[in-house]
Amino acid sequence: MSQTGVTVREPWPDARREETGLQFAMWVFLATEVLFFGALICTYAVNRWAHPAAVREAGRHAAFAYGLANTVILTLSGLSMAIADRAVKEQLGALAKACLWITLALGTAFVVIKALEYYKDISDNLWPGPDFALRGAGARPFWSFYWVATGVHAIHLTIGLGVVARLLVFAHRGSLVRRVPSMTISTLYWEFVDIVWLFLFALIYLVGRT
Amino acid sequence: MTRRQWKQVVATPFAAWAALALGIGLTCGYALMGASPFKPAIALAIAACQAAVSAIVFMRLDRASALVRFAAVSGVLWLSFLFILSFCDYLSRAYPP
Amino acid sequence: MSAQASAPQAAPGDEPSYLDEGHSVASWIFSTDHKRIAILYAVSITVFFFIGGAAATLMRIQLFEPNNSFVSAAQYNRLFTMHGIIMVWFFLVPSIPTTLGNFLVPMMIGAKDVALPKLNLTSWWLYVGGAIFTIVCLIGGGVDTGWTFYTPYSTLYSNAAVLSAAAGVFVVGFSSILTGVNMITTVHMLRAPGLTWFRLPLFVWGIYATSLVMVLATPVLAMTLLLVIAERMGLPVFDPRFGGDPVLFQHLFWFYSHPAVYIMILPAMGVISEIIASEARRRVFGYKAMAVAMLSIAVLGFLVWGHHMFVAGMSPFADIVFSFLSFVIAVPSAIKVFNWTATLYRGEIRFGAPMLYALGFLGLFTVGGLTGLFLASVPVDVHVHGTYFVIAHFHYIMVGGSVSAYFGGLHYWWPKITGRMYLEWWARLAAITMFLGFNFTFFPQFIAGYLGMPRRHFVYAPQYHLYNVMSSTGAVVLAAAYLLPLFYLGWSLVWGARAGANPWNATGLEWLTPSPPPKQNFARTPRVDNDPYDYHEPETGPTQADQPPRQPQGGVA
Amino acid sequence: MSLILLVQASPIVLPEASTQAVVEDRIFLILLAVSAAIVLLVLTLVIGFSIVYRAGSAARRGPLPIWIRHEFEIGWTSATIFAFLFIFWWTASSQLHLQTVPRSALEIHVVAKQWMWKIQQPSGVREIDTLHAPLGIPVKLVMTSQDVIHDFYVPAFRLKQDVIPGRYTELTFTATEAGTFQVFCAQYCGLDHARMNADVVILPPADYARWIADQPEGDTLAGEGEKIFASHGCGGCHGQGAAVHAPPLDGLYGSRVPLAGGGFALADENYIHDCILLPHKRVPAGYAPIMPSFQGVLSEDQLVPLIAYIKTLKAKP
Repeated sequence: MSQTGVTVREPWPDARREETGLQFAMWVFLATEVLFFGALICTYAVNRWAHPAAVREAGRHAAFAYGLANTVILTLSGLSMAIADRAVKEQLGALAKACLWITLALGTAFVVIKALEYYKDISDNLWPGPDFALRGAGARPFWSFYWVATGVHAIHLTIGLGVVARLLVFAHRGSLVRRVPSMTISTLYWEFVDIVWLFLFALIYLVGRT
Repeated sequence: MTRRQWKQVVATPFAAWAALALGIGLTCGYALMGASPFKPAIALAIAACQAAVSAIVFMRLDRASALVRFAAVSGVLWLSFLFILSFCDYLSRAYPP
Repeated sequence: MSAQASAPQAAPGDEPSYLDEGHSVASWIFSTDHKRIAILYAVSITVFFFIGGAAATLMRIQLFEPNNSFVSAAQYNRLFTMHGIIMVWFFLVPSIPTTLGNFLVPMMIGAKDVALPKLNLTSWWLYVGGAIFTIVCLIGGGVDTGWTFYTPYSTLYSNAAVLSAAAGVFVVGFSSILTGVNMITTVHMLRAPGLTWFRLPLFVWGIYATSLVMVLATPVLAMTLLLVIAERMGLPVFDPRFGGDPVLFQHLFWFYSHPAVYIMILPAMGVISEIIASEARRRVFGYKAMAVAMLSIAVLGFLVWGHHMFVAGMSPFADIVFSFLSFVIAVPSAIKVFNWTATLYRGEIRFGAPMLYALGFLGLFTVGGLTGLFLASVPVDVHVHGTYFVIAHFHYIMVGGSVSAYFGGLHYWWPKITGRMYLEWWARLAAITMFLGFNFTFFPQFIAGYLGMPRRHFVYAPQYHLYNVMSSTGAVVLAAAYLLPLFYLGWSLVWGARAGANPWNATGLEWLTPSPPPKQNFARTPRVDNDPYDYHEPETGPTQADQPPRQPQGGVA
Repeated sequence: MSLILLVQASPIVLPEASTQAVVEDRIFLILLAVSAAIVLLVLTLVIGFSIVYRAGSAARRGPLPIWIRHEFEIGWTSATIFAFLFIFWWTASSQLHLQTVPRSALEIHVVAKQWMWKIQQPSGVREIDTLHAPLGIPVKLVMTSQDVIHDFYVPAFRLKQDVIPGRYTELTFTATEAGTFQVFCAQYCGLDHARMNADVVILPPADYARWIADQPEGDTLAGEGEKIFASHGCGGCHGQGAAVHAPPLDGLYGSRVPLAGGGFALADENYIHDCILLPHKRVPAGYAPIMPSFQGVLSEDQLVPLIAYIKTLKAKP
């Protein structure tokens, strides 16, 4: 059942097929995710179309510095994850492990910054409740989008942290270089979560800048 | 680490990251430059380019089979159905603008 | 039908069947064997089907009289919501793909299991967890929004358990997505050597097409429900007081919920193709056209959702666009009906219970499909939208179509799944009763709908009385017909005659292994060298029904 | 016995009481005939084949002639495509034809709320759950909802339209028959959805005029709106000589308003409605967005006369 020490799981005929299969399955799942976030962005688009000025005004209140910091952090984490992925495929276990630690650290930093940003937003009354700071049609839907989108994204990212932690467990057991399919699909997931953020950054933090 | 491995594992991803960072710089610079009706469009276009770089280099679409590439594109394709047909309603409404 | 009609093609082997791989509860609910998971699904959807059916029965009792007070308005509203949510999400969407699909797709393509067995089990757990949670909410607190959750009623005005019900459906939707991912990957990656795309049985095509829709439509529903939850928690999205648009909710909702109809009907089309070919002993007429039609229905199904919204306040231009696309999608559906009919031509037709269900499907699906043309025409839809005409139309598709096909498939593959034969005459009786009861229940609703009786009304104007009496009477017959299989299929599990590997003399890889199949499905991976439905030489007519097919797919193992 | 009574009390035809009904019924009947023909064809073939080709029958089997395998398939595919496209063209053009609203249409306002229909005639007469309208004259219902989505459905007119909170939707009809016709709510709206019924009473024009005249003397819709305009201090900003820089309302209705931030808005009812409730949504060019929202201050019932009043303000020569 094993080729070069790689474990092949049940329905698969060989390791190569398993990796391709899992990679394909993950991409199909990511297509699902595209539609999941896409539907949310559709509500944003309709709101932006109906109330362009209000959305611009509401976007001005988004904490640009936090958003920019998180964008840089997340693209860096995407880089370290990609290096880890390529390292595993070249059997460079130590490099992969180091990069996964970096990814985990950057991901955690993202979540922490996000939490600080949430704290700031709430103190600025940007939760669209009774004390909402902004007026005008379209402002509340914009901020609803903000909370839902960043919230859902943060949940995805937290799941991603779990996935990276799982890979680190493999790394510590020394089995990471034999877990090519796991590494591949984890990377796909992590990079996808990064890509989503790039769009959220454009939609939330950049619309209100002048 | 061999020279090939160095290029493959470290140099190429770094180059891609440099492209992403350039994108961040461009999009922020443009956003801070001042008002323009095309702003969201430009920002989204830059984000789409960044996404493409990430998908091709980080997510290895460069090496992927046609099938996987098709799966990757299908989500975007189907999302375009949602956008095109719902905006076919909105853009032809007398209401709101 | 004789159980010993043919000797099993495969050597019986000494391997125990999948049913004998452990008898504890844990050996079932933690099994990653696709066949056991299929059984788990079958048991759970059966339970949910009868809960949903009970809600329908109570509604029909209420509607027996125009001003009945059997249930109150509040109770009636909860009943139809419960009926809709359970039947759509917990029964129809998972019905064929997760039971027959799970059981048969790996066998039909010559694989040991689905591509991701653990994920398959996870899907079932999510499904059962989400569904039970939702049903507890539906029965305990009650939800009064209708299964459509239209805003702003669901988000701002209803004081029922909308939040938790939406959360439960969200989880079930996630299960549906994972099943879809699994099936797509299985069909792409695990086909036996030689099994090219145009050698796949149409059932596999049906499951593949439906999985595409599940994967690409369900996430939009998930996000829409999430936004309903968010709006209930004070994050306005569709709220018109703050510049939101309630019609946007409908766009997003129907972007999922119209394709969901195709999630329900595509696998049914696959089942019917298998049954008709086997029972008529003929190659499916226009096999390629059938496969392509299924794929095009899956794709076009995403483009027609607007016909649910002709009176919802869309722009007139959008009405026309969606009307056009809705007419376009009718073409592949029509082709399928013609091809099934043509398959019967010059056949050697047997009328076992599965075939009775299949013929019933053909008639009911035709009526359901044609009434779809009425709803695609804007002026007619403006009149009958939101009336019983629509109710009748989609029940013809979903109950007359999908449920008939589900029962047909269940009977057809029952010997394979359980290793036992059911009682043929009881099964025929149930099939015929179901067909008659169904028409009696739902045909009068077309008339009531044309006369303007709106749906979701717990009392109604007296001029609709006659049609409701007919409908309610038919519902009694229908309910009895649905209970019948429970008894005779249950009986067969213990006392039914043993089934051979291929009791129907059908082609298809699933008939190569013993009934019930061993855990690994095949002793060794089959090789496929010929087309499906090779019941006869293309140049000659069909063989006699009691003869084995010319060449079963996968040759002689 | 009672069954006979039941059958007698159950008409199978619906009155055709509007111009739309005539068009809809014609399409319906032709579609019905086409569908019946197709169902009959399929049933005949299925039952016929089932009998002729039942297992063991003596019918000739053998291979399918090649022309059935190819030409037939192409033939029926293209036949279906043409048939369906034709039906589409025909129904869509009927629909477009029906949608043209005559300028002279009589405007009646409908405000829906859980669970009643409130009607305001142009003369200022208010009704609840009854709508009087003249025979043979085009009538435009301008409808909005105070809470959830409802749907104004008149089966005898073959017409329905969702009534949506936060905006106006329209329904135009020309009655062709005098009498009383049922109205149902056809969009689920909560507890008493089934009881949210009303009547449309169609009167010959002379009777309609007499009915209006017989109603207790009151203000016209616009007159009532003028009072609301005054009592809510609208004139304080929008009146002549106001200290605040606010857009004048004379001649506003029907004009193209240049917007701050570019573009134009057609000042229709929806626009005026938005300006009162969501004043920051589309601010006219040259004005600061200082108008307060009247959300929660003015009900939809009050907005109807207020907008009717604003519509009467003609541009000063």
